[in-house]
Amino acid sequence: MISSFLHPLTLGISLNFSLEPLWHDTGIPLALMGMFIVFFALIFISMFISRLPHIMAVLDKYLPQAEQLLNPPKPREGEISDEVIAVIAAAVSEALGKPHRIIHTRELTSRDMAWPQQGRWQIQTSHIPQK
Amino acid sequence: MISSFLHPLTLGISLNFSLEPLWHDTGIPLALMGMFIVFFALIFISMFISRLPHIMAVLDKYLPQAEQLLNPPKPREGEISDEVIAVIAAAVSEALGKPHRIIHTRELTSRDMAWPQQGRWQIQTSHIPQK
Amino acid sequence: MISSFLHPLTLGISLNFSLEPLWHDTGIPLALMGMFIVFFALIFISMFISRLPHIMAVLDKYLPQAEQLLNPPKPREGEISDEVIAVIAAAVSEALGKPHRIIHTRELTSRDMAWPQQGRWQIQTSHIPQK
Amino acid sequence: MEFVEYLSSKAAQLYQTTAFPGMHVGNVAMIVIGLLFVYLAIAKHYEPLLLIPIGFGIVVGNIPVVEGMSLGVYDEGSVLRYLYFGVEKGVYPPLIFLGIGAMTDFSTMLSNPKLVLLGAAAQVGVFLTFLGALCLGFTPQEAGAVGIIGGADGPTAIFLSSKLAPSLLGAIAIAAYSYMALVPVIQPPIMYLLTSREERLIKMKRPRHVSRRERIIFPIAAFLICTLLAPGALVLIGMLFFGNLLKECTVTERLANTARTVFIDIVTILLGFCVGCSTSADHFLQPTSILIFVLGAVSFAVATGGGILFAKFMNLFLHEPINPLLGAAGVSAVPDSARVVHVIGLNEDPQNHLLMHAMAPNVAGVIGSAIAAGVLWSQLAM
Amino acid sequence: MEFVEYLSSKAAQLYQTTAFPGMHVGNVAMIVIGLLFVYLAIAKHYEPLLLIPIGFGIVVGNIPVVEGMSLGVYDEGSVLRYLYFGVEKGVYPPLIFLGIGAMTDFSTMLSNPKLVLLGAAAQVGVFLTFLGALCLGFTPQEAGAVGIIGGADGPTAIFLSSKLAPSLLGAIAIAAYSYMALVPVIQPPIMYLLTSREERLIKMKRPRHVSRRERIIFPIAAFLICTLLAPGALVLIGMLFFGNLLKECTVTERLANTARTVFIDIVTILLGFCVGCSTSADHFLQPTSILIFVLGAVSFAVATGGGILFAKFMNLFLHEPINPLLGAAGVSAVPDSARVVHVIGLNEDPQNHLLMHAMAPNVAGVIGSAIAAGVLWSQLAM
Amino acid sequence: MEFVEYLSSKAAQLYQTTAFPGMHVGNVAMIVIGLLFVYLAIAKHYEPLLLIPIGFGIVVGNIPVVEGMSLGVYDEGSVLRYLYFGVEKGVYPPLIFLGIGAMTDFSTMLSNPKLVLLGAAAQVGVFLTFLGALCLGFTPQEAGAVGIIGGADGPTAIFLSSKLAPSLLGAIAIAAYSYMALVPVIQPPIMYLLTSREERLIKMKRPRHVSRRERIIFPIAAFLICTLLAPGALVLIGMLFFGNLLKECTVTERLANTARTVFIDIVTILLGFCVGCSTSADHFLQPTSILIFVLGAVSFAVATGGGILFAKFMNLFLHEPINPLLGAAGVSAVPDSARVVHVIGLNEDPQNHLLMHAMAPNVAGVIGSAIAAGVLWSQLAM
Ligand code: NA
Ligand code: NA
Ligand code: NA
Repeated sequence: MISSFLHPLTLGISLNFSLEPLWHDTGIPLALMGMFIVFFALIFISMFISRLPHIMAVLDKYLPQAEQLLNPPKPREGEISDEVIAVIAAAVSEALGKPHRIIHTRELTSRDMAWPQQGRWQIQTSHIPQK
Repeated sequence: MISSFLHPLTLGISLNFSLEPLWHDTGIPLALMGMFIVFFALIFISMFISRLPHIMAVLDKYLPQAEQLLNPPKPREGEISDEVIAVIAAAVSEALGKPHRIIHTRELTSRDMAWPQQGRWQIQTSHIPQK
Repeated sequence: MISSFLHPLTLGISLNFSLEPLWHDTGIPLALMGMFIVFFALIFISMFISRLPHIMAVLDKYLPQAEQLLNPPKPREGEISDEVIAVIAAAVSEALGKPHRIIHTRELTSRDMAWPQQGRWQIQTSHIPQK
Repeated sequence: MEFVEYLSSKAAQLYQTTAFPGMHVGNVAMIVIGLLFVYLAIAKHYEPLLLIPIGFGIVVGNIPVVEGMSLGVYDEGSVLRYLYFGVEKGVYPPLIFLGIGAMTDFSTMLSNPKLVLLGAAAQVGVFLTFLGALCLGFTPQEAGAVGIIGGADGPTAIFLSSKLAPSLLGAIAIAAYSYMALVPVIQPPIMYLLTSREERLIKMKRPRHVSRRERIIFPIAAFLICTLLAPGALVLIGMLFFGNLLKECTVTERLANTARTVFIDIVTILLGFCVGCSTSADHFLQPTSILIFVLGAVSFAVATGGGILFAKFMNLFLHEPINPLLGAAGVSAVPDSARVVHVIGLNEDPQNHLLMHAMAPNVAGVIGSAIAAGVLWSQLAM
Repeated sequence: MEFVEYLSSKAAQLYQTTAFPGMHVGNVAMIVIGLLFVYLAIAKHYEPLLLIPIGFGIVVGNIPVVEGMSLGVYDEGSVLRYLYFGVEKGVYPPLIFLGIGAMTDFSTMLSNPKLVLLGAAAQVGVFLTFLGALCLGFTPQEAGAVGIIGGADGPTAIFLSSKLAPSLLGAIAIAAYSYMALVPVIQPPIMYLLTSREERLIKMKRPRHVSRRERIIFPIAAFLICTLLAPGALVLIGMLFFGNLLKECTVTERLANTARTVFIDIVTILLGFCVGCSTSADHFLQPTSILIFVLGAVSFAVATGGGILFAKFMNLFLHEPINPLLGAAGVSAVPDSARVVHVIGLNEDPQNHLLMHAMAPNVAGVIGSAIAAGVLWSQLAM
Repeated sequence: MEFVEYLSSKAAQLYQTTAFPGMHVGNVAMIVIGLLFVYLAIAKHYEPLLLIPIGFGIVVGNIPVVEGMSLGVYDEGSVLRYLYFGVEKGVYPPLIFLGIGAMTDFSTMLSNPKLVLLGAAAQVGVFLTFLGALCLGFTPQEAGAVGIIGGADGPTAIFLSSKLAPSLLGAIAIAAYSYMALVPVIQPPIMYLLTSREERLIKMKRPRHVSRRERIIFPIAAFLICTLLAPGALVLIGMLFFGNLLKECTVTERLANTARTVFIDIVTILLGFCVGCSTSADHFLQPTSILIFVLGAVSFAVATGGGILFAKFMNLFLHEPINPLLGAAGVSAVPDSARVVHVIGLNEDPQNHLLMHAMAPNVAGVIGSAIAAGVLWSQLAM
């Protein structure tokens, strides 16, 4: 019973060390090729990144409005939007006893913005349909 | 190499236009049947909807309490509940320097209402067990 | 057509009651064994639980700092953190007309704490790396 | 004239494409049952998170479909079959246990070790029903799956059925959830019958404070105890305590939160809907289904009684007696049976708050029936 | 010298491991198309939740891979193949419908029963395109899948294609989503063409209040009506109204919330990305793909016209006329086509808010095309 | 007397149904290791989101089960096997990369293009370990999978193992995560050894502002560069940059949010737990596992050294020298190794905040090891 309990620990470790596999195609040549491709790819990315400001300058000339579109003044998630501030103000005045009822408000986190609601939002900001 | 690069673009478009398949069972008869069923189903739904107020009147007679049950005065998601208002009021007074500690509060969004907590809530509102 | 409509309801219930299967190994012996194991396991758990305070006393002697580590004074989820209170105060003063802009704040719920942010938090509280 | 004939032949053909030709009275009956489930969930708040998906699923599963289309849970290659896979192979129940573990607070149990035994006593319902099912001609495998209804735990019942008696899965699942929903109706008469007013008035001591470290150690230790004794419960018990460790260990709060919210929600939607869909009349309306419902009711009653009587038995030896109503919470049906105990306690004495105490046998009952399922599976697996 | 030869042979070998040897002009063209989708989504806000995953997926799916590696959606055992499984077997679309149901508010439709018919009329686009595709040499199965593009419903189109014409799935899905994104470009000219200024100025009455109970009963009743008449629509319609019941019944809010947020998000990510990945040039750049795009555009135009003309036809009989612009919202494309109606209404009269009214034919159009898909599937399934 | 015999035979039979007869010392050892993982995660905050699931999984996976029951990850038809499918086929790692992409901010990298190369240099650990494993008798496929431990990226290691050496997956995954958790222990001595105090005091310039548009273009361009050169990295790199595009493009915020919260949470729970469960003693306690752990440690050390030394090499050519500590962040282990760099920088000079700069080689290291995995897979796939 004890021998069966100990069974899987009878690990006979026999190290076979050999340099021979290194000379195969799947040895040092593969390792060199791997390092080469990794460096090549990341050097390319690095070069692309250093060029990015120039590419941006070109893009800004031809598509100037886009950057503005991408950075709308709407509050980022986590910031407190004007709407929330209004709600809090209302809540506070309510808490202070003024009889003014909050009808309906929503937290505008992205999680809450179900698709139809996104639709509702976009309708005010989106492109005018072409005639 | 260039021909292989261009390979998938050698699209020989040969339009074979024929009216013959229209006369098969899977042609115009199927299309008519499809439009017919679509209209039939949506007309039924439309009729059902126009009848709904009458159905409701009947239901309200026999199950009058249900509608009330379904529209409890508890705040809808997104609205600010009294509890939250109380919390904000407390937070504000705290922020204004009064040393009054908020022990524990919860946002009662449905996401937070894990099952055991729903249990806790239901115990106060739910049916009395039959003897 | 009506008979086909009624088809699956022609349920001929013929009760065959026999005590014979109870005496098989998969009868009463299995039931007894089942109750026995269930009780055995839960008695063990019950005994372990009654021992827990003693085990804790031993652990506290050898690992005294851990309990403190596990109960940091940070606010529990659902409670209102100081940060939120600060935000609300700012929001309120904003709502009251003072022109002071909230730059950026975050709700520190666990849902929001994406891994990189956890990283940012841990860097201030975590172990000093060994030399 | 020919045109009229043509039209009427077309109308007949059209009729054949609808669901009406395949509609049997059994389907109608099942649809009514499904709607009843939905009604009870909405109007009576009976386990709505399960009865709404199951109820609507029953309606969906009983719309007869055109021959040769692959639509239902039993049709190879259909969408519902792929979703049903998690029911059929028992994958969904352990995932639900993960979420339950991540939302369960074992601390009342940790401060009330004696009450754990009530969760064991209630399993008598499982094994007596098992014996009853054997006598009624079920095979031992089927009898085991039927008996587990008395465990009052939907996921456990589905898991064991999928392993021992797949053909009965629908009926067993529906029976289990029906009675779990009906706990507030089934249990009170038994509780009044088996206890005296004096017993119902017994007050329990305030539970002691349980430290964070105890709550971390508990799921690991309890997991080892349970699965060393009943390795067949490995998956259910493992997921339950894994979820609880995620919750209690303080450093994986985001994982625990996902497990107890959206993950369990998604699995619940799919599980409930698919179980409902699997009850098409021709599979469900069998004599055995009726027997299963009868046995399930017996099982619940016996389990309730077992818990209460065992509490009274324990009181013979204890200095501080247990309120025997707590025994009824030993059938799991979390948190309904604990709630019933609480309400009946309040009925007798508006100051006697039993809810927290009742949670202890309640969660012990979850563990107990998972162990019972493990034993039945390991002894009856073929 | 030998070393130079060695190096150049190594360089050649290295080149073979890159994607360049397998890169055809078709792949480049598709990558450009994918980037165009991404650009339109970001810069023009055209259906970004779908065009970003699809667009990036197109780029991914057109990186040529080394022979013998299992990488793409068509390679047995690859990761993308496992994810694509939900597209190929039609599992993702019903799950998306579950989420859509859980976020759709049918109350405008409940207060405007007449507008429901506009959602039926728009399906003429489906069936006329079906006939057109037949004439152009598509098999009936393929023609059905192509026709459903006119339903203007991505999930429905993917679902039906996966059942009737799997080989065309990529082209049909891309066509459907492209035109759905282009709704604000395609529809307005047709709307101006088919309506007079007087018609566009028609104001609709404020919708009546719809009670909670009506909103609970509706999904159940509508489900029964639709699937009894067209059982082939069972899965799509079932999931749609199941999701809506979860939303409306008030007792399963947490399930509805999960279905309409993270669950639909996860499925949308996987569906869009996999559909994109399935458009590798050798599968996608076929003559049929071009035909499908042409037929898709026709389909959208006919559907829009059908809805508008039917509204004008209804006005012949109605005391309170319908604004015929609302007919254009009968193609589903929720909520884009409703928005287009609203914007054009406002163009004529800044006080004429048609959005709420347009939602009624809009959601009716979803139901209508799901039924159309069910009929086509049940009649053409082999 | 007979009764005593009967009882003892029954007790023996009962004992056979427990886990004790199958319990070997190896299982006990593995359970202790699992508990150690859980302890380290809780008490030392070492990668708790991974070590808790893996640790508890190890405990679960080493409960011996009754013969003939289908319970473990290697048993056909068991629940754990279905969950393990995502590990075995490499489906979970790309989904985790999707979430990582959706939470990674590449902007520090965009403002520090030179630092990208440090992420390449650290991959020397991968390839030297690969060679070492070859010498120790591993097959090339196995050696590749072992080498990738030096990439310090759990999902990448699991992905490559699942493709090249499924039988070693458990050991490789455990080794990778162990060392990732131990980064704060392994790296500092090497960092102090290879750098002088003057080097550690080097301050980096404040990174420039990166515009939104750059952050949108980057994931697309980087994806094309990486996968055109190493198409084998398609799935990992594709998902990483797809997730990042969802995050940066501003119009799919809800998808990105789901990908980086609940979606990655669910996959992390399943992946960690299943990897843990796969380490049952008889599969895991092999001589090769010990070798893999030794090689993994070497791999981490070499990768750390490689990054640091390459930074010093770059400084020979640069006007504005790089702080060579940043080289250590080139092993990914996001964000632990960046944190270690930061803490050691602060140790020397409390004003020297390196965290933001260290994130650049850190995320470059993720890309680098994914490319390395792609190359190894494409060259060694059979
Ligand atoms: Na139970
Ligand atoms: Na439609
Ligand atoms: Na790396």
